[in-house]
Amino acid sequence: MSLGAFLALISLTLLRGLGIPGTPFGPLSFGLPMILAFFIALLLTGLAAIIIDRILYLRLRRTGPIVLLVASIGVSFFLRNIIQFIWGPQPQYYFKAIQIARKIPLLGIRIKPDEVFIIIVAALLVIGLHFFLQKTKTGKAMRAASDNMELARVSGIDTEKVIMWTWAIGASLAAAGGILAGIEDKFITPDMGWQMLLPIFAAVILGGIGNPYGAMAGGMIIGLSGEISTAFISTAYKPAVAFVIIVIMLLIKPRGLFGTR
Amino acid sequence: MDTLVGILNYLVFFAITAGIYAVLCLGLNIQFGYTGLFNIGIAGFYAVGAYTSALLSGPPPGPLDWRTVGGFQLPWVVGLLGAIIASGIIAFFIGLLTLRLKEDYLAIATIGIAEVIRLILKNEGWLSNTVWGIKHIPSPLHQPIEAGVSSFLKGHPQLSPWLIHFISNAYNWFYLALVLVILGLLYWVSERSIRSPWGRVLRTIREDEAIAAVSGKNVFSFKLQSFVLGAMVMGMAGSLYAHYAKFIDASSFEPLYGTFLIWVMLIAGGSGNSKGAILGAFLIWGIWAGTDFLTGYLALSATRVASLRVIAIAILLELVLLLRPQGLLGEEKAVSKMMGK
Amino acid sequence: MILEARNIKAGYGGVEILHGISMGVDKAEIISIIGPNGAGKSTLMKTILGLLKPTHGKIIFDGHDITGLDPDKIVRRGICYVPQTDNVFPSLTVEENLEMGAFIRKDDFRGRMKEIYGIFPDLKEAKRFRVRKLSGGQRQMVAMARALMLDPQVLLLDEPSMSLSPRLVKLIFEKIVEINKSGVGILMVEQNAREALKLCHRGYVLAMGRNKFEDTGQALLNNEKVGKLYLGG
Amino acid sequence: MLEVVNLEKSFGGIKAVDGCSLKVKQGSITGLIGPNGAGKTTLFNLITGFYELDGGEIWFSGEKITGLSPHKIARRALTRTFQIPRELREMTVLENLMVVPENQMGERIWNSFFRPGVVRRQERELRDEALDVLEFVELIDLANEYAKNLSSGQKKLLELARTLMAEPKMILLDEPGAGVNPTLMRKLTKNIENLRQRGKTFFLIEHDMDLIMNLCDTVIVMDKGRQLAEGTPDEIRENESVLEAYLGGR
Repeated sequence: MSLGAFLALISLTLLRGLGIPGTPFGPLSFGLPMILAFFIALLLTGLAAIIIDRILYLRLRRTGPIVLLVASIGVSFFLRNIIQFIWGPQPQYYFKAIQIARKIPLLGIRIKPDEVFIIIVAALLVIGLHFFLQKTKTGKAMRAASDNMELARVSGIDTEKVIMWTWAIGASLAAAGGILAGIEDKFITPDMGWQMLLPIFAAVILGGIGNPYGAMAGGMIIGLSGEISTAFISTAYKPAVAFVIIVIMLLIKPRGLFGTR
Repeated sequence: MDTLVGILNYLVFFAITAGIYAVLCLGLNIQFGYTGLFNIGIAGFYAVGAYTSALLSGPPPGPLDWRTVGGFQLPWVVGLLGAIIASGIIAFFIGLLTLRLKEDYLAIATIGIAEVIRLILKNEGWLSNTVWGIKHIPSPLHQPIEAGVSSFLKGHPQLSPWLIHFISNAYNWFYLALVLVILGLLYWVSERSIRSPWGRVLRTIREDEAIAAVSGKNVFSFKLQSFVLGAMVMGMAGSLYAHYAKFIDASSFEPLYGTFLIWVMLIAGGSGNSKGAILGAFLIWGIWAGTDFLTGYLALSATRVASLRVIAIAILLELVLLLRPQGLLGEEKAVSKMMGK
Repeated sequence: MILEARNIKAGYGGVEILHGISMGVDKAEIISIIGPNGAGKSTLMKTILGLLKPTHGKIIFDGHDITGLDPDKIVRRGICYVPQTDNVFPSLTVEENLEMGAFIRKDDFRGRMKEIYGIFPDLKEAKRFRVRKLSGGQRQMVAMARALMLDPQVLLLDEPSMSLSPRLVKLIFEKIVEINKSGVGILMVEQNAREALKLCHRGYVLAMGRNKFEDTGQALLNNEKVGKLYLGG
Repeated sequence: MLEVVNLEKSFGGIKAVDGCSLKVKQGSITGLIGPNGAGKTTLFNLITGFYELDGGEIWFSGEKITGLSPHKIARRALTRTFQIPRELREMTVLENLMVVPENQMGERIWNSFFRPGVVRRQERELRDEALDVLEFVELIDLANEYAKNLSSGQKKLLELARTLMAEPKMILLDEPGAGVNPTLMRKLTKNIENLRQRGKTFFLIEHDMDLIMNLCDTVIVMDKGRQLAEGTPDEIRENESVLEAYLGGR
């Protein structure tokens, strides 16, 4: 996620360098370079994930899940510190313009144009993922492989390729998350991924592991409850809210709200 | 000669820190190496140990402090016991909650509790004095030893500078001895228990819970025992750290120092092997501390060097996982030592 | 013989389970393999399909040596397989299961799908349902239909009648004959030995990883020794 | 000894065990046969507490054991083997056996420190017992080998050895014969017979009809998740509905 956000920053810088006009679109605080950078970053992050999979996880695939988990913690430290090495720990900015929230006449809420953009992109990604998993051949193969790896193999599905796709898509989505968070907060830091880790776990547990729609719903619930909690307790504890939700969830319904397994 | 003493003094300092890490590794080894419990929130137990000990044996809050509790100035041993108990209690509740479920949940719960503890330490001024931390934590027997050293030096003014330099460091030697004694004790306890029928059940659970269950073992209870014991050892390490560093704040218990390094140490040294845990701690801390000099050579800023070091350690971890997954010292055939030959 | 196994030896993790088994299937044939549990029947199927590499022997398909190829390569050549258990993708719909069967087909497979729905009209009714919701018999049909999507020359069936009621067993066996009539060679492993021997052209009896008997189905049914080996009667 | 009343268990809407009721008499060797997928192994998993049941009751030596966790059932002296052998991979063969007996003194951590003498004595006894068992199953030469290095046949033997280490009243064997060579099989049969004479009860799933016919005094046939027939081996051999379900009719 952090990687994606920073790759977007590189791309953004590069594209600005290439002289692509950075005039903001209408009310948004960014223009074409940001959009292009978004896609390039997604692509590059996906690619990076595939490379890491080929170098590392491929060889560890036969070992237990714990080894994989340790390895992935190692990878996260590795990536985070590469970013930190290049940019340092201080926040980096995509752009510095400050935007003023506008009131939406009918709903009576104030919202920034950038936030509207984020909501639309997030919705598009969700719809896109749904479409991909339900309608495309690779998406279906992915669900098939998650159901039954061996049967997928005897059906002639190249499961290695499916795993690669899974990595690429997972990483790209994480990158998208990072970039959107960067647009919302105006800055990105190397440990933004780490900060989000707990809420993400919480969302997945809440939705039931192995259920993408549950995870989306879980994400909404965790996100909202984190924000709502700030009305009652100090903002500093926003991440802790996710943890409390995990604990409550484990106590009452360990398989998650929509869990099937 | 003076440089030599300087190096020696540095080595003592190095060995104390490595020894504290070795204690943490032994704790993790009980949980993961023996029982297969995946704790990625070591930092949480470490921090609870450190703060508990500091609040029990430390000074009362100063005039400029936010902190309003603690500072009972109890003897160091009480602080140490308090640290052990506090970490154990927290582990008990986490274990109660998650050890019946799939292993991923323990991982998530431990990382969660570690983060929550860190947030509390950062934000709850009445308890932790926030980012200003807790200062002036007394080291055990510090006064008498220092007094002894200074009166000895006063009595022998003719000593050569390097000898004075050496003797002034006596307290660190003492603390090193203390850490090593505790480490040795833990090593003995941990070796003895893994080679006992108790340890055999733990390893059975790690290998196959179903077999443990058909043999009438209460899998949950044994997992809980292992998890709590491991956490208590981590709490002990926290206390050792607090009383040595004399100052603690939340930044000492970040995931990097508090959890990640310890995992690398255990994996590199050899999970399931107490000797491996200790070797891993000294070795990895050696590499870690050794790379400190890079700053001078590479003419890079301190933060960049820090990142570079983490990158190197991360690569090292992946290499160990790929090339020698059992670690430098693999697990030994631990046939019960309780039956003689 | 379109598919032939010659003196196959194979096993798991250094333990040999097949100690030299030979057999063949012709395109117009239904072949039954029977034998006591642990005889190596399922292992043989997995070896033919490349899920397990034989340590000795050859597998010849359509005149080519396919020994040791990966499953997806073998499937491409026209041997499809229905495993004993876990032979469907439960969270996918019936139609998606069939599409997965046709995964490696680059052409339009809708014609083939129509043909298959012709054989299994029940499935056409249920094509939008997730397989998880189907009954055991319907699942078995989905499994077979999935394997037929590639229009294979030989179909390997591992205990197709497993855990089905007698009525469904009859139905499945009828379908097997129907599939065979459409020009697919069938090699099946069955616990339901009598029924299997009745409908097959030839049968093999395996025990302890070796060939014991080989004859036409009827002859094996009448063979006293075979009867004894299987249920003392 | 063991009575199962109306057991039900379904997986994802499919009934694996569907109102199964059966009894195993004390001191008997009861065989459980039936086509694959009849629910035999699922039944074993329900009896030993590995699966939670959807309905029904299980009684063992006069006590209701429905819903108890596996280790509590094991402590009531009801033990089992697994169909696919399971072993403690990174532990030696000897340790694989020594861990089995329940309530060892040394399983309480403090006893190893405060009462080492007692623990030591018990350990020595256990070791000798384990070595005897290994001798019997002909694995004695491998006592100090890691269990993961055993062949699958040897793992099967280890599985059997484990039940011999326990002190059960009743043993559930899931396909004890599969993959065991005939000589050893004879020895095993004899040993089951001996243990029965000493009052143990056996309940075993087996496909090898010879073994069933030789060893069992009662045979229960299961089909589609319930008991189809029960009788002596001879009665079962002649039973039409069994032939229908198991062999597919005449």
